[in-house]
Amino acid sequence: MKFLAFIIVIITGALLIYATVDMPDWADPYSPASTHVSPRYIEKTVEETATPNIVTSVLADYRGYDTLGEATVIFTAAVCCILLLRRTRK
Amino acid sequence: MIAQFEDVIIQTLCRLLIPFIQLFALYVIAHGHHSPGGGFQGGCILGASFILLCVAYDMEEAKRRMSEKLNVIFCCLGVIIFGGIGVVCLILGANYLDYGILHKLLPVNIPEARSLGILGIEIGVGFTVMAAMISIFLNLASSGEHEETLR
Amino acid sequence: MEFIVCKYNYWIYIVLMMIGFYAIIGKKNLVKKLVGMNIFQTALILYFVSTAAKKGATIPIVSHGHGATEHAIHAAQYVNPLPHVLMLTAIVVMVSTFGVALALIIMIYRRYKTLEEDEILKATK
Amino acid sequence: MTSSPFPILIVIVPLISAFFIPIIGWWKRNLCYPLVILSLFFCTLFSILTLNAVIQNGTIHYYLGGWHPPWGIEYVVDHLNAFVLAIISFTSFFVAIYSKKSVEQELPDKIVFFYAVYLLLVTGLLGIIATGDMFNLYVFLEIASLAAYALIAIGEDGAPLASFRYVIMGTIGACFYLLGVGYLYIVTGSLNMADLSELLPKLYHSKVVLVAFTFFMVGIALKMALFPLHTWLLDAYTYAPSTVSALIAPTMTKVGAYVMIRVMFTVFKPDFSISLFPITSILGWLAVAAILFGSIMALAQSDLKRMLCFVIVAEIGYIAIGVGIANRMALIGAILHIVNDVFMMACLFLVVGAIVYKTGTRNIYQLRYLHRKLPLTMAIFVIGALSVVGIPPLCGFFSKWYLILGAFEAGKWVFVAVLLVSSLLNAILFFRVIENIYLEPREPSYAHDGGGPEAISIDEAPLSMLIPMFVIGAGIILLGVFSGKIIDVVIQHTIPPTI
Repeated sequence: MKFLAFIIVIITGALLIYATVDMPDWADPYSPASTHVSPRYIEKTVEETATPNIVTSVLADYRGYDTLGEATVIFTAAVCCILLLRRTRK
Repeated sequence: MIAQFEDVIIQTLCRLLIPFIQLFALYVIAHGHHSPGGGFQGGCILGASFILLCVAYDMEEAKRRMSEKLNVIFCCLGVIIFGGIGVVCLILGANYLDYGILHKLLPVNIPEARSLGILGIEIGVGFTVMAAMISIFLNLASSGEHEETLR
Repeated sequence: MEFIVCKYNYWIYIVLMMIGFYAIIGKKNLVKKLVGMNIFQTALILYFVSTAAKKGATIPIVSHGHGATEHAIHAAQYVNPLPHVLMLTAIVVMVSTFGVALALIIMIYRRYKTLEEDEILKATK
Repeated sequence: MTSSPFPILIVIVPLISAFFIPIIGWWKRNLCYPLVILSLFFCTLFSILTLNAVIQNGTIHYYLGGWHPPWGIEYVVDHLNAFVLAIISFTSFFVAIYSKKSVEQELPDKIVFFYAVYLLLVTGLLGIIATGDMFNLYVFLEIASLAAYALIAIGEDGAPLASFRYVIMGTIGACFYLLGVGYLYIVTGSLNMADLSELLPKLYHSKVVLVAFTFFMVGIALKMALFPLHTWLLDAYTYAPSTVSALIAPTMTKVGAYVMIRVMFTVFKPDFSISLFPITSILGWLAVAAILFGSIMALAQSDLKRMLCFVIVAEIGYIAIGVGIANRMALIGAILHIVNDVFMMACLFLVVGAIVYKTGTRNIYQLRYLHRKLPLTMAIFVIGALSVVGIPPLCGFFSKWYLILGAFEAGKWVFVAVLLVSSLLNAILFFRVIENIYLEPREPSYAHDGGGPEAISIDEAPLSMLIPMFVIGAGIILLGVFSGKIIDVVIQHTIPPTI
């Protein structure tokens, strides 16, 4: 079992390392991730949302629905914990 | 096991510290527009202050300050605030969560309406995260009985 | 050589992630599995945050606040905010999963009085 | 800028109702159930209206927060989405009606939070289906999974352990999915599905995209319980409370299958996922293994619910075989089978729940004379069972027919043979159960306890259970009768044009 686990881990790791060959270098300012969508957030955020903290404006406005999902996830966790564990002594 | 041990230094120190922790949490929530922070971080700190109360005193003390019922209501209220702001936008004729439309209700222009909308949902998220953290901690620490039975 | 030096962030996260992955599928103790799960997810967060970095850029908070029109903002001055946002969400998801999983562990412990997978399997037979 | 708000209403109506349920539950416990029914009714209504609008006017785009993609999150509802949304919300609505008595019997002191988590699960599933954004899909996947973990864990004795295994496997699956999203993000810089499908063709030979696709497939296969990764499913669905298995068993794995089709044919174009990468043949052979394994293992079970869990493994195999053959006919069959399978599995699990509610047992060999006690329930069971076997007027036949036609067209004779053999195995499987229920032994000595069959009078399941079963059973027949029309109006448009 442990041996099988080790083999799976090695295969997965090798696959991930294989993919790094084509990845952009670390902290490359011209990588696609930094040039396709995100520049608009940085350049327009103050103009469009009057919020200097770009992370906050993206979190709560541009991708606000993700944050609703995120709040729902933690709400779900709280409700699940109550559902699973709460027992009232009678 | 936890409840039997009462230390006057720890309790006094916590009593002194907790208001400042909570004040700092409110600052983190409210200042999320200008510095790192926001609803999640502030909510976590706010929850941590109650968890500190549980650890330093006992669960009874914490539950006197924040009863279980109130906690669940806070948990729901936070997400209701968040979803409700979205529904208000929907009723006013914009898309869901489009805070720009709130300028019809508030005496500000569109970008500032967005900024205020962000503040509103940060507060909602803060409530939910605080209540969820307290609820998860209480249930896990006492295995669901909300008494000091962990032995 | 350049291959390793320029991309060391990926190597670090892969090593961390594989440690976590091994713990999830190889260990027999349920709590160790959970710890492995946390390492796995944290490595994922490290990967995402490392993709946000730009050389010579600063944190994504516009420094001159409301007077934005004074000088134009260039995207190269600030790191990419999107992965940070995604990871805030992923951290919350991670915490929630961890909370529910711990609740399940408490339920399992109540029932079997052990957290070793072998002993649980023996008890159910 | 504002478009029809129906797509978002489908998701937020159950979401916001879920937030209100704990508060209302503290105040008046009995109001929870009507609130759930009401919100799911509106949800179903909106999803049917959306389906209608999509059939009339084509794809609906809804920009959340008013931000255009790729900057904001977008809801894209096309024919495939709208149809699956309608089916899932319809099923969860009727399972919610059904849940009343069963939950009161099995979980009397947890009703309030049960219904809150139930609605969150439905929200998560609907959110996964409606979204057009990769990361948003992950968030809703986690909502649905967390709710499912908790709902499964409150079941019988072995449930927490089964649920814990599901947590481990599910988290690995979700993390692999997120890793795939991250890999696509680093080479394209986008998270929007439509945007990605435009950016990706230039990069199809990049190693990063290949690895991302692999991780997507492994993650989704974990979530949809494709054959070698199905191990979490059996225990989890067997030990869950009967209402929960009636909701999760039909929907959860099918949503996984939907995500797989979405990733393979919308995010990646068919010419990548079919010709550049051997995923379809791998998928096809795994599906063959899944079908044979599921059908044969199901024969060995004496627990009715566990037998059905193995049938689910086989049914997932049918969907995967359709995607694996990947021609037009087979894809029609696969998508039709997603829909049919939701109905068939819902029907069978609802009947099992009713049997457990009335008799307290799930052992096949203890079900004798049950048709005298529960005649209507057993009739519905026969409809569901015959549909799984594939008897012509029922819906299960038509999806298998299209799958076989597709395999025939592609010249994959092994797949044709496997599909036919599995029908035979399913026939043996279900006739064994039906025989146990219906056929009465000749020898009077067999009826030793209870004084023979005459002593058993009709004791039907309550009306709140019968009506949902009846509707789903009727749905199976109607889906079968109108399957040609469904394919013409809806499923035709879901197949990518290049296939």
